[in-house]
Amino acid sequence: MSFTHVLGVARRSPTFAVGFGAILVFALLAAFADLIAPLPPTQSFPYETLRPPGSGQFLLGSDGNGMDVFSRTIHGARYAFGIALPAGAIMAVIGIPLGLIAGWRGGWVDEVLLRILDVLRAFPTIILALAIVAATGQGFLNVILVVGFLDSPIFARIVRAEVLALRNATFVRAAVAAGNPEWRVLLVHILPNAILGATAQLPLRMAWAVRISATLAFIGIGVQAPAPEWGAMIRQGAEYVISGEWWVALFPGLALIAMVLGLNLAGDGLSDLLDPKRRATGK
Amino acid sequence: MTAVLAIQNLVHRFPGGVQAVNDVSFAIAPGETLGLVGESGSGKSTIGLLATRLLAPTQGRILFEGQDITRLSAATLRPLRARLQVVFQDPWGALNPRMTIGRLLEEPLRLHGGNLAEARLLAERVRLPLATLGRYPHELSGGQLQRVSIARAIANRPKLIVLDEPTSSLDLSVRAGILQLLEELQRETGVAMLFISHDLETVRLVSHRVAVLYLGRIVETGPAAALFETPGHPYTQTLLSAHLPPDPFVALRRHRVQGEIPSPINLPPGCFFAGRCPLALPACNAGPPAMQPLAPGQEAACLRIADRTNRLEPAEDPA
Amino acid sequence: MSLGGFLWRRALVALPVLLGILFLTFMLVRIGDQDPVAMLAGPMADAPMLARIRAELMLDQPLLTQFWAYLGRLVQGDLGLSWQGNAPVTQAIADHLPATLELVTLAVGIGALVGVPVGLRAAERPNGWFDQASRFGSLFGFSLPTYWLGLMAIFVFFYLLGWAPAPMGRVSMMVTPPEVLTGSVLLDSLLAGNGEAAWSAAAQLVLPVGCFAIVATAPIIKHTRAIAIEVMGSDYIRYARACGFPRRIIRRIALRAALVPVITFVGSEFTSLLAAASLIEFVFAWGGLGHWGLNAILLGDFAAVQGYVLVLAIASVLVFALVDLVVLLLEPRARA
Amino acid sequence: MTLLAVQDLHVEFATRGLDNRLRVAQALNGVSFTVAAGEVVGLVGETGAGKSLTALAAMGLLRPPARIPHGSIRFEGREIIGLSDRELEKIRGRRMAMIVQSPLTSLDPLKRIGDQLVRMQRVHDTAHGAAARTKAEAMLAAVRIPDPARRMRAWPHELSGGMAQRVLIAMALVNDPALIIADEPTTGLDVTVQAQVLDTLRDIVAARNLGALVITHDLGVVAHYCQRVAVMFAGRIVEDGPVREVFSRPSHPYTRALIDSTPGRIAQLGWTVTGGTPPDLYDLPQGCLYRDRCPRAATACLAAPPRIAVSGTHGAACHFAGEAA
Repeated sequence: MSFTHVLGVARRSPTFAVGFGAILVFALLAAFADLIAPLPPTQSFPYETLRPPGSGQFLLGSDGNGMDVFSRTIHGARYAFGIALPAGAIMAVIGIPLGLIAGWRGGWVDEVLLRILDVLRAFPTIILALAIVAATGQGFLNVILVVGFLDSPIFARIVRAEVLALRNATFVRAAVAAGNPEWRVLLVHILPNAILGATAQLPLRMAWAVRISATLAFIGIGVQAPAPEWGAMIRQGAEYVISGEWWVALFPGLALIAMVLGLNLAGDGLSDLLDPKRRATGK
Repeated sequence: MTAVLAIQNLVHRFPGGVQAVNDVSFAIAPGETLGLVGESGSGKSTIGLLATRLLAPTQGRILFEGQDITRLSAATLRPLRARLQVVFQDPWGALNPRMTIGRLLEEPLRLHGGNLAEARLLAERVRLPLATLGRYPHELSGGQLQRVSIARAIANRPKLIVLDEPTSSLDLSVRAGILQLLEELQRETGVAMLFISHDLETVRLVSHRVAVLYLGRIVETGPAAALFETPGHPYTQTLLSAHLPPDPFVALRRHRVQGEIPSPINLPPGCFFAGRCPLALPACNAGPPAMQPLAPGQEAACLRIADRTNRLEPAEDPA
Repeated sequence: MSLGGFLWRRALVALPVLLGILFLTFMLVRIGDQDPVAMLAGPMADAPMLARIRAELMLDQPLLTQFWAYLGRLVQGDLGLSWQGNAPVTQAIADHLPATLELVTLAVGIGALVGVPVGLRAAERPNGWFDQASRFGSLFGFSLPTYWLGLMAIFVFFYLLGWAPAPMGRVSMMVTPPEVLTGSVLLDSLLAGNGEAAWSAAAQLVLPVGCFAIVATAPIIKHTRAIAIEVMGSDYIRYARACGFPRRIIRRIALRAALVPVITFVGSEFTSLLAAASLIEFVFAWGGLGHWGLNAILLGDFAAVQGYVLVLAIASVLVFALVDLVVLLLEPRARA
Repeated sequence: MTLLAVQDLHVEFATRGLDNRLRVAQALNGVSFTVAAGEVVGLVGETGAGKSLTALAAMGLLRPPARIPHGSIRFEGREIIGLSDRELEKIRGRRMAMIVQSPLTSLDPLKRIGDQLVRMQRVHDTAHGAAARTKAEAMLAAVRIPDPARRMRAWPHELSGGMAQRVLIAMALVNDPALIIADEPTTGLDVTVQAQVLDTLRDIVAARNLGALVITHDLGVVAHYCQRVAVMFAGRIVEDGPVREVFSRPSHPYTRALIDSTPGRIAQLGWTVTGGTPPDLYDLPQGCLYRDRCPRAATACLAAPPRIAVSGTHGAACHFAGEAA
């Protein structure tokens, strides 16, 4: 991996490069939020509420509680990664084995997975997530678990599709014929080949997780108001939009879009980079 | 001497009603190559999968070195696989793309308690440049990849190698090298081979005996020379006459048999070829015709053989 | 395959899914910590009254018994009572569904009208400038939260420019709404010849439909592009070129081939937007089914949540059946 | 009359790797041959030799990243290279028609066979309406499709591979072209079907005095269905001439190796040929491209060999072609 390689990747998939760059920026913001943010995210200045951007210490204005929108937006990145990474991990930890077994063995595991997917198809996940979080409690941890678990079958389906395509691949047959035990066929021969296509989908699923957790917070379940979460901040800003204080809702929204877009671009670009057909034509 | 592989009354039905293999029996002796010839839908690849128990048959028996392996579990089969090997048609797809050639060659040794250092010897044996050991499959040519597959197959000194169209996707000049390698290996180790192909010339070159399949049934078997010189079954005659020898000075002698192979769903009760056969008798549709002897070691499943009226009239090449 | 047989088979496949969804929802709303009895009875209720209500609602019975009873009533068309306004759930659904359908149909319609041509055009030159731009645009649309978009639209077009009416409901409070026929205020006003109400209803629709359409268009572009690229790379398109067919004809062949998968996708898009409508309705105080369902979830209104989810599920089953029917008509291979 | 004259055709592909470096593959390196009316010319060679690329270039179907830096393709006396798409569209399918390798996936899946044949005529303005239908049905009969009236209404997915290939032949012939280009026309077909389809094609080409370019890797097809043959190796034609002459007196070592690799010859002569890898098209050596594999390679081979005439119509690009083998 040299500089020319980086350039090559960027040339071949500008989408991936831009998306990856955006994620990187947000990662830095999240990591060094305390250093970058001029004010603590939940420090309230009761006499300086709803100040427009650029007034005094409030670079992007202040909200109804007199908190700094800029600092809160930066700290919001922590919530975004706080949901994206663990939810992605849950999807991978549940989805990969589930998809592997469902795709390779078929049988009841596959049946159950397919029925769950049927239900999810007819039962929009956003409503399901809402209902579950509303029913089971509104902590951030709960949101992470619900989002992660809800998306696991979808991730499992992606892995399953890859495994199904590989199951009748000649090299898998050859591996069985060579005398590989089943676990070795699965782990050494199928998994490394199945995982690549699924990996490209992970950023897309993470983007979905970030979006849905913000949506939950916007509706008022999930992360609650003073916490610097982008969805919760937009909810706070919603009431000021008709009275002209646009900045409270605008900036967290922009941050949310940039983060989700970054993940989407990265995922989209990644699937292009990993697509053997495109690689073969060298375009 | 017991046969290395004996297939007895094998039947295989795929879900959905496709009867791919229809009461097939044959045996292969040590050191022998049996050629299995057929067009698409003849069930030849399915027989290859059944013989190596990568697929379980619907009915019938498979004996490997005298042991019944028809219903053995995957775990019980595993040690046997050292001696029962297979090489597939598509060399580009037959090797795990994420393993180096070196690791691919070590794998069979690792699985059956061999010495990993032998991987280099294997590479040398199949005339694979040692420089390829560190490479990945996509960096090799089709011929080289097929050599890797063959090296993997011979790693544990097998008694039988099933070769499923091993040279069909290779270019002509590369093909010859692979065939030569296979012949040498058989001469040196006495390994038996089941050579599955649609390519008549190649089968004729490498096989001692040949079985001709049509819609999952063996219609004719015999020593390669006899079968190719005096084919008995009208289908075999048709197949051979349709072949285009790569020599403009050999005149074509065409039997104008029309139509194409019917779908292997809802097969008729009698001879499957009767629908296309110019010599078909009403009796041909009654039931599956029994094998009739033609010459020493050669027999065909055709009623016309009994009174020797099985010869198709050749139509001269119109050109 | 006959039409009747087709529908019958669809129903057989759909039934277990619907049952599963019902069961899931039923359990879900009951594991929560919200107590409907307290909510129904109000703060003044005493213990015997609470117990009486509990017994009336069968809440003292085991969950499975309750579910069985619910199914029994469901078969008779009784979805229970919603305690937002103490109305039968069926009535509430009938009142709220048209508003949502109006919104979603318009948004998906616009999404398809814009998204399909853009996706096709993008696929003509993969990685060309139009493709890159539309791809970025669709990913951008993918990443937009509807509710935020709605808020910003309200700020710009209502507060700043004053072009749009106040984001409250489906028709201005200053005009007399028409008699309810179809449930769509716009259609009803037009049918009643009430120009003023029609104008107001149309004005109210612009912002929510606009925002929703942006979100609806993005995935349609993305999928149409992918489908069209696959079609353009197919053997029969290559062969059509070799036959000397001009671009206009090749485009027509590709369009026909892409139609089936695109319609399938737009159908699935419709069902998922039906659910996502709740957010945009929330922002624009739309008062449709989504808004109502969202409130039901937030308030723990058992019967209403179940009714809402049931409607969504049935809608998705119906849409998929309809899509399959269309595919059956367009695709000779499916008829075999 | 010469229909197609390809002269010194070069085709290259420019691609960028992951390291962002531009790489140029020289896929065709000076291909020259002709096809006259009434003759079937075989273009034979192995994978990557450039056979199909030559056909695509002749049809004007090359798309970026492929480009033609040099060369000429004249069809019916007119230069093809540089023609606009609009002009090419008037030639393709009309004067010069192609038969492709995968018949089942090449037909428009959403149109009945008859309608596709009619469309082919309508697009090229050769016949319309009832006349086009009559012609379409006659064409199906001409390619020996049984019950053509019924087949007119068939969908492509209802056809077998052999039937579909016959339909493609009918498609190619329906506008009465002068030249047929068949790219591996029988590769996917079974032996018995292959023979039937090739017989049909040959009879029609002969009866209508068409020119045909048959691209194949199968020497049997060349031996029995072509009058002349051009042998390709690494983007060059290494030998060309009448089929019987080339088979009886192969004058390029590659042609000889090809012929000696056929199982029948192996059975007679034993193992004489060892395969090798074709040269890297991204990094072509100077001189004879077959040098590395050639048993007769000598210092002379460091210079590119010219085509040396073996007889009036037979020649090979080998320095030693004139000598007795």
